[in-house]
Amino acid sequence: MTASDYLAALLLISGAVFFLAGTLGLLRFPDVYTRLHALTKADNVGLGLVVIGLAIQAESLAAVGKLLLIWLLVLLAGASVSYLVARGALHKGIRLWKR
Amino acid sequence: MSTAFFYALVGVGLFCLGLYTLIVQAHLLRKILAFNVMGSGVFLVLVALAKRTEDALPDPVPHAMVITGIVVAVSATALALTLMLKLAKETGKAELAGEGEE
Amino acid sequence: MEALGLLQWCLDGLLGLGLLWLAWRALACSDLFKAVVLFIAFGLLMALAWVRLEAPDIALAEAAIGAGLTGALLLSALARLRAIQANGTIVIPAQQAAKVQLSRWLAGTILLSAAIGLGYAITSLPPEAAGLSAEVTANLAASGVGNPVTAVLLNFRAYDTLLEMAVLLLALLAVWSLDGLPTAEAAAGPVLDTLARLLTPVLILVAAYLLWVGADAPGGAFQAGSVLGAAGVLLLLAGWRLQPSLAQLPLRLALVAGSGTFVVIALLTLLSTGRLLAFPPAQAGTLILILEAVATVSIGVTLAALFLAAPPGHKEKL
Amino acid sequence: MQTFYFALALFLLLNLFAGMWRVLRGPSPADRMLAAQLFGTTAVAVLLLLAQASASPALRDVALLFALLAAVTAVAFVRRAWPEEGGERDGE
Repeated sequence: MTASDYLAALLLISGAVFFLAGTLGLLRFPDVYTRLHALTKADNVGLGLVVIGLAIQAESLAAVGKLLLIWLLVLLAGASVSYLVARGALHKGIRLWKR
Repeated sequence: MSTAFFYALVGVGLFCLGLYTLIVQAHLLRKILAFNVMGSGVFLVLVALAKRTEDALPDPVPHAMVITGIVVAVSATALALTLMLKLAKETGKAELAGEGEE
Repeated sequence: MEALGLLQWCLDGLLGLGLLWLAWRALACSDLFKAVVLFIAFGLLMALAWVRLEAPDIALAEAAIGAGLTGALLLSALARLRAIQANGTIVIPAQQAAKVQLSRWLAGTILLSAAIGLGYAITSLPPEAAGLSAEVTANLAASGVGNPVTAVLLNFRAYDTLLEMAVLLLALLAVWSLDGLPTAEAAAGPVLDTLARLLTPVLILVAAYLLWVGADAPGGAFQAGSVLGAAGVLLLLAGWRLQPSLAQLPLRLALVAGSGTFVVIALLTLLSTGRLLAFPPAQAGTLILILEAVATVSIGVTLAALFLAAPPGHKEKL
Repeated sequence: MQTFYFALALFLLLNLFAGMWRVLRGPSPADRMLAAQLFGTTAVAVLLLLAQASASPALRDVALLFALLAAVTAVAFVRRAWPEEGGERDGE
């Protein structure tokens, strides 16, 4: 194990933690809007950390580029879909959760 | 038991599960889903059994057949869904007429 | 090394049992929407299973079809079904409970014994069987491509692919002849519009990339065509429609180009080599690339048209 | 490192199955759809890990397809299949 291995492992584990947090949020949060919030953390940060961790270990610059492209595409899809679902939910009259 | 046989058995399970649903469920959309699950089961058996090679690459012929099969399955699904919608429009329900009722 | 093997077994076991569980939940649950979402998740796990079975070509096809087409097809069919049944009468089937119970038990018993029989048949197969992989490897150099799956699809068993193009076309003709039920789309908001505008060029680029790498690495015409089809689905969902001037002859030409080129090349090879779709090794690479490029366009256009489910230019109604 | 990648992939897969509970439970269709969306992203991460672990770069293309097409199903849901909730036209 070299230093870059340790760094990659650290990034990957933190990414996995964000995925866990996203799943927990999806399971535990009370309404659609708060669950959207949890979901985007896994999408954006979790996958982002995994991608950076793997990019350190990647065999070529092209592979790094592909990894980053995948992350950008997930960011784009996640942001758009979250917006569409939240707007749709408001239109359909799903109420915001209040304590 | 090797991985190949495990996945092949899963494929058999999927096939029988799909066939069971195809028989007992009345709703056509469910029958279409069941048909797709059956197809996936068959594909899984084919590809899993192609992996019975030691260290070498799996047999590419079943792989090619399954790729063709996946594309055919999706076009058949599209046709089946359209037929279901047409039937629902004509009769008001998405089920086949049973025995004695028309 | 032992830990690695154990982990791989856990991964495979989880995937296999998960597939069975998801299929069971999707087929048994009462809510149709839930069934469709579970089926979409099932498709996703299938792609992972293909990866574990060392079949990246199939994983690509499953990913493109499962994520880009099946979900959208099923969801929009469900919506149309709801719209139809909201207007008409919803008939609740009056089934005789005892008869249904009996037939369930009967079907369950028969299929359980069938599953056991099939399982026994499979486990009694020889654990080592190379199949045709040695033959394919031996003839790969003469096929014009380096990816064995592409070699099988477009050279050794090219007639399969020829007939497959015909099947796709037939499915579309059948859907069109049913006078399908087109859904008019409300105007897309700025976010969806931007998303479609950003993604469509990338989708076309990725389709071209898959087509190109298909010669030597996983990829090929079916995967590329499915990605093009998904691009079409996205555009249709965003409210885009084909211009009337393109909807007649140009569209129909794009639809038949794949099968047409195949038939022409099949006839040419029949005349020159005396055998159907037997490519001369020197020209095989070029011929396959031409065939694949045209087939990609046809597959993409056909899949998108299947999603629209009505000939373009057909009067749209809600 | 290879063992580590597989362990993480297994962990993410377990995560995915935990999220399945939200699909089964609902309550609204949007919740089920969101869970399916998370499956897509998790599958991308699993595929990238497996690509690295088994040194097969083709798996990155599979992940690329999932990332590209992640939006299509969700858009189909929002544009077509979202039933009215508590409106006058009750779908289910």
